Amino acid sequence: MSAVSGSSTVAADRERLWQVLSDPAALGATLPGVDDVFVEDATHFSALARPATALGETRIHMDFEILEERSGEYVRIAGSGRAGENRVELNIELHLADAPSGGTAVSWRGDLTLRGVLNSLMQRGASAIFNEQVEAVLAAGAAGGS
Amino acid sequence: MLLAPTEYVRPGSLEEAIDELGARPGARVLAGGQSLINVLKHRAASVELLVDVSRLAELRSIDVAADGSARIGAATTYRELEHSAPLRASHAIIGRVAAGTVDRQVRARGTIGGNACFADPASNYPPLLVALGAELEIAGRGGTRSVAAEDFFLGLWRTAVGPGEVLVAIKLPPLGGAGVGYRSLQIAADSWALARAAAWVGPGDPIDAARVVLGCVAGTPVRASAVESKLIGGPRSAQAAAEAGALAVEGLDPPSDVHASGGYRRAMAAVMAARAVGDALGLAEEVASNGR
Amino acid sequence: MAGEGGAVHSIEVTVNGETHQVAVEARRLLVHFIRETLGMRGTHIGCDSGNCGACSVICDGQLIKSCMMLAVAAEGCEIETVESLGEGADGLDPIQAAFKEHHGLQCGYCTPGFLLNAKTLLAENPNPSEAEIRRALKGNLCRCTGYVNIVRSIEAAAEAMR
Amino acid sequence: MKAETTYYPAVEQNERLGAYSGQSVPRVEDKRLLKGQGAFVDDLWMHRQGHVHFVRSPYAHARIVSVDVSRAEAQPGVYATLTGEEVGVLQQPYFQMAPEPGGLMKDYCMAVGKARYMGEPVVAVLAESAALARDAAELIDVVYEPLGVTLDGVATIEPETPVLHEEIGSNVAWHGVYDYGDVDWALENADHVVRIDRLHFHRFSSAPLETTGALVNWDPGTGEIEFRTNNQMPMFAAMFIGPAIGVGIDHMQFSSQDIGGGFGIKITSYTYLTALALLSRKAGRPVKWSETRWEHLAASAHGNERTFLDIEVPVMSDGTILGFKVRAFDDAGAYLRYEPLGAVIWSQVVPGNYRLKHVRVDYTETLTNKCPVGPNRGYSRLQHLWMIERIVDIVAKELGFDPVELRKLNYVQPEDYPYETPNGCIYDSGDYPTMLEKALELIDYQGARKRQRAAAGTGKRIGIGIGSTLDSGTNNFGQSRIINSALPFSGNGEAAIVRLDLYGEVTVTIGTTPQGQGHETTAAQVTADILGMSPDQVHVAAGYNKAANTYVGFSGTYASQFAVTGLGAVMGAAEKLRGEIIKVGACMLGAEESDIELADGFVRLAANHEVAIPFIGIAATVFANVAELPGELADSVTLNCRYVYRPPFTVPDHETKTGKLTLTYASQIHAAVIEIDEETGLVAILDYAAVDECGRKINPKIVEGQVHGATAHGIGAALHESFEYDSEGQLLNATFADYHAATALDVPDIRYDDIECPSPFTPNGAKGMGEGGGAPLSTICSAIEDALPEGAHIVFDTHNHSERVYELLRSAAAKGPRGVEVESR
Repeated sequence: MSAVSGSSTVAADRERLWQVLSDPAALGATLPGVDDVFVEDATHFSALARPATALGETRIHMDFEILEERSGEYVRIAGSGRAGENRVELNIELHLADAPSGGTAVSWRGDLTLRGVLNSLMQRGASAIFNEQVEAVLAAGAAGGS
Repeated sequence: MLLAPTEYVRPGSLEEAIDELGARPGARVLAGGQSLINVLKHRAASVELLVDVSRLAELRSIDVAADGSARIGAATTYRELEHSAPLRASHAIIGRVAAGTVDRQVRARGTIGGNACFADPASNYPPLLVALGAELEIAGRGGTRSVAAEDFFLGLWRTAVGPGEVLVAIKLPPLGGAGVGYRSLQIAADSWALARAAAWVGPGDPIDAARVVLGCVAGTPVRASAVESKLIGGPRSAQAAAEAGALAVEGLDPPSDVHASGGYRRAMAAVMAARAVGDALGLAEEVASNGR
Repeated sequence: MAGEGGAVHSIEVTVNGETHQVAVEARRLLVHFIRETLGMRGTHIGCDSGNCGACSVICDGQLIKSCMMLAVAAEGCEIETVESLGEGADGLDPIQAAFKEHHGLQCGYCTPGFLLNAKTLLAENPNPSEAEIRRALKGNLCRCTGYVNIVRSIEAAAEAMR
Repeated sequence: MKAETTYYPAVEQNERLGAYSGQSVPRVEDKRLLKGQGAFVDDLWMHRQGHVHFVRSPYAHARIVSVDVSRAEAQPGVYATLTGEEVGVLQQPYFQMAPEPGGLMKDYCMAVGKARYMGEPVVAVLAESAALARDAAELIDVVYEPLGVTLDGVATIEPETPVLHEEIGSNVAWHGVYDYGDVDWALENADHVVRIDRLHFHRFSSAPLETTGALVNWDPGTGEIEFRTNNQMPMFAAMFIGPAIGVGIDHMQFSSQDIGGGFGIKITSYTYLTALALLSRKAGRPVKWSETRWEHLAASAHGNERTFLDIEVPVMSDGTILGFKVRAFDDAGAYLRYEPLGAVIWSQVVPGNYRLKHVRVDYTETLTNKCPVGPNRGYSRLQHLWMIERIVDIVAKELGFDPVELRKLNYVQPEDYPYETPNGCIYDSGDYPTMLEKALELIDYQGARKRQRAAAGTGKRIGIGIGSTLDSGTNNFGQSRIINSALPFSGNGEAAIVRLDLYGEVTVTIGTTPQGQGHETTAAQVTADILGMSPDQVHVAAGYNKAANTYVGFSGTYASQFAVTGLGAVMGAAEKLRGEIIKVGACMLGAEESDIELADGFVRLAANHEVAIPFIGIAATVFANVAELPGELADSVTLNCRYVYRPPFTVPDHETKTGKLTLTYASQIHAAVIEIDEETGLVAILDYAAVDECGRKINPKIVEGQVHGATAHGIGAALHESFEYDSEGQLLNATFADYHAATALDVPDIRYDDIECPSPFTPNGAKGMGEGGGAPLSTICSAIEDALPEGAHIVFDTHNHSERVYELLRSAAAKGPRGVEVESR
């Protein structure tokens, strides 16, 4: 298990960003390396994530559940999925706030767990790759929202 | 040991390679394969199309100019770096690091471009290239562009080489009279480095220029600016080198893994930094094996 | 050999002087090509991460690990395996003879890689020091001998070949 | 000699050994291995074979909710799958050696119901190629319900921890108290009592370069199962597999030729062999499996991890160590695959190399969500021996004794042999003080002490270490009764056949499974001596083949015993054949048997060498011209002589936990000089010496090679080889990229010397050897301890990578607890 956290400020204003972030289908369409987004209901959706690095793509089938949300400011999501014979588990919360200099300040914190040989191979990198994915999601959200 | 199905092509020219890469987002460059093939064997990642650039003449030359600057083709192997006489004259450190990299088998196939593009925090060349002020030449459909080493490494296993692009060459400015130090620490002979440090110090006395860069302590090489500004204008002394250590790791919070806690990695980065600066100042020199 | 799926390429590779024109899947590793496709079993597999060197072969004169090279990438290459060492079915070359005389092998699983390593080393450096030999052997793991007798064997082979 | 009379029936030393036995005869195995002509299991194939891939649990502990193989089975080229659910029906749980409650464990060849360690096989896929099998495996949907994990070998017995095996009801596999002498009296009456809080022996594996593999065919016509495998104790495997799948031993065939190292790790592969057999029957095809390195590191077997708590050591003012008292927790991992034998094997060496009289070990074998343990070079003894060496060094340091003198004072002395230990084991012979002297000479002990003083203040610290260990060999399986009085095991043995073939060729078959120890060579050496010929005239069949009828229940290669049991059997068979040859020869030459001698492959008159018959003449007569012989002679010879060597063991006592647990006690005294870099904690070995004693050596070069190998394993484990799990029970070094197997740059040149103290208890004076007792673990720890500054914490772990040494160096300044206390009266 490795801790993940980060923060970034995106151009889009908070309400618009939230709108996009809280609409997985729309988000999925704009996201690089994410396909087959399927929205089951208001709190459940799944996607095929393909985080890309210089070494290729790792295909991860993820199921997400929105555990808690306060519109426009906070969301807590649990995800579980598989990459080949390995398993991926994820718990993350995002906080949104108006950035003083305009746009939205987003911070996130949570934990990521890989299980299987992938954990041994990726121990030096899993959380870094995850944080980059979150930034990609926010960027896409901002793009979709601006 | 068994890769997922993939496709392979060995283009005859750089242009063809760029076309192949541009045509398929799932395509990746295959050079020596000494890192990539292992990742694919474990199916930690998969690649739709492997574009083998290992034999492209455009990527395999070592040219050292009269002014002492060097241009190294990205597909140049460690072995070729190790044995290049011109490079030994212009930038001996490149060959020395190559000579200590992994083992003979890997040195026969592994390339400096692959090492840079793999961009693993534990990789040996990234901190050195930043310290030497290298420029990396990237070719794509839009033509060729140069990126400073400092801006090349974006994150773990991610570089400025975008989809459809190929790293073509690494350009090193002349060393002039500058001194270079490179230090690395491993638990065992064939293991990932726990900490690396590269230092480049100008010839002046007092010190007129310095670059100190750490590896293994974050997703990308970390420039120890505090050390650099402390060194510049100061004496070429053992004390200066010793003080560089603690300063180099100020504010750093390196990751932990099975081989070392973040705290130990941080302490070792300081030790390596002090020693590398000492080497660059010509106070001591060690040619050590530098692991994977 | 069974089909494995994925793109297939026809390649020409020369192994121990014999040229083979074979169709191989793009994903096939050179070591599997040698062991399975060509049925030459002297080249071994000891790990899945390119560390152990049991699969070492000589490719165009240089020692490489055949588990980190795709067979398709060996198109047009000259490969030498342990089967190329020594005359005929029973002859031992000076390196093999030295390993036998100095007990440089126990289980023998890693041995082909060490022999080829020694061959390329001595070709480049006919008079290596113990430190140079150990440095050269770094990419080959042996779990039986503790390397002591392997180093002695290579020192003896170097002397015999001078 | 009192040896024979007091402890064992008299043993007749074979007088004929000498011409070749004792010589470093070049190995006959080498040619094929050097030419790439060896036949390792992955080199074998059968017509119509399929390739197996195991889907493994990514969780350390999880209930298997459902398994869906339909998508995988629909793939072209996929022949069959096997799930844990099917295994639960097709297999009976394996026989357990532990008494209840541990013995209630239900162990299967794959995870049934739940997975208990990361990497445990959950589904097997059989396909046309290994690649297709792996492709298909990714399409198998396994739903897991993760369960809490327990990973600490001591804390796992606490009430709140998750239980691995509900049927046992706790994570305690076995518990017993070994109480010899009167340790309470000793602690009350000692001048000093040294108390050590905790010592930890870490997890590692000798990780043979060839992983486990097998080619298995369940023949539907004959109902016979053929196992071509590198398992190193086939008949032990057969005893587990047979009852589990309802097949008689007579219907199981095992064979192997060349095995790429074993070191014990390949003993417990019977679980995989079971799964492969079931899969072969289901698919109606031969099945082939070659374990990948990560599978081997995560899910074959690990060496035992052991924690020692509350050690109390009574010491007299002259330095005499009276004994010790300790609570030991041995972490067996998730299943008992060879355990709890490890809970008794250590008691072969209760006092180590010392005259310790009062010992109490409160021993608990526990279960955790980690890879099951199995025998690993030095099995169970090296943990205990390391603890004793730690005790000796810590006592020396705390009470101010010279570590060399303290050892010499407490060692079992040369005049003490045969030496009876507090638990009734008999040390056959040895001379530890002389070995120590030799080891110290090899590292220039006095010079090293000077270098140590000179290094002060340079940023480098020099440390000098000593490790004294035993390699007890030829074990008495009766010791298993100490942990379970109901077990029907005792004694030991090995079989061999020496035969004169039709044209007079001498052929030897052995029951062992050599993995590089040169059995073909040494068997030829002793046979040649007994039959008066040269080793190259003797053909020793390569490898193991059950069909050769050369095996007993414990046949195999393990536990340092070939030189005694294996060669004992070969010598016995060769003597029988010699007798028959002489009988026939005497008749054919019309001479008395006493006038006959064997030389150069001839039977001849001792008085007149011209009167001779070549072996072909003997063989041709017996096999093809038998009417020439008198009937009673013809009826009394077969020229096909099978002999089973039986060590003279009796059954140990369950109640008192005493008895003769092993026949021979080889010993190793190592010494090392190391240099520690204060800034990094990196340890560099400057000088390393290994002095060996293993009785009479049949082939000195092979012995030296074994010492080198065992030393390298110990050095690697001491400095950079360690299995590390995270808090979720995920193995963090599952490949050789992260598990740092020692390279040629990590192992120094090893200075070797030896002495020879023939064993009075074996027919050839030899002692089993090869395991090495983990001497480097003791030696390196001893050297690090020696290099640490005053007031530093004791060296408490077998594994001392640079970060741990870095912390130990700085513990002195921290002025915290040091892990040791002394009470002096």
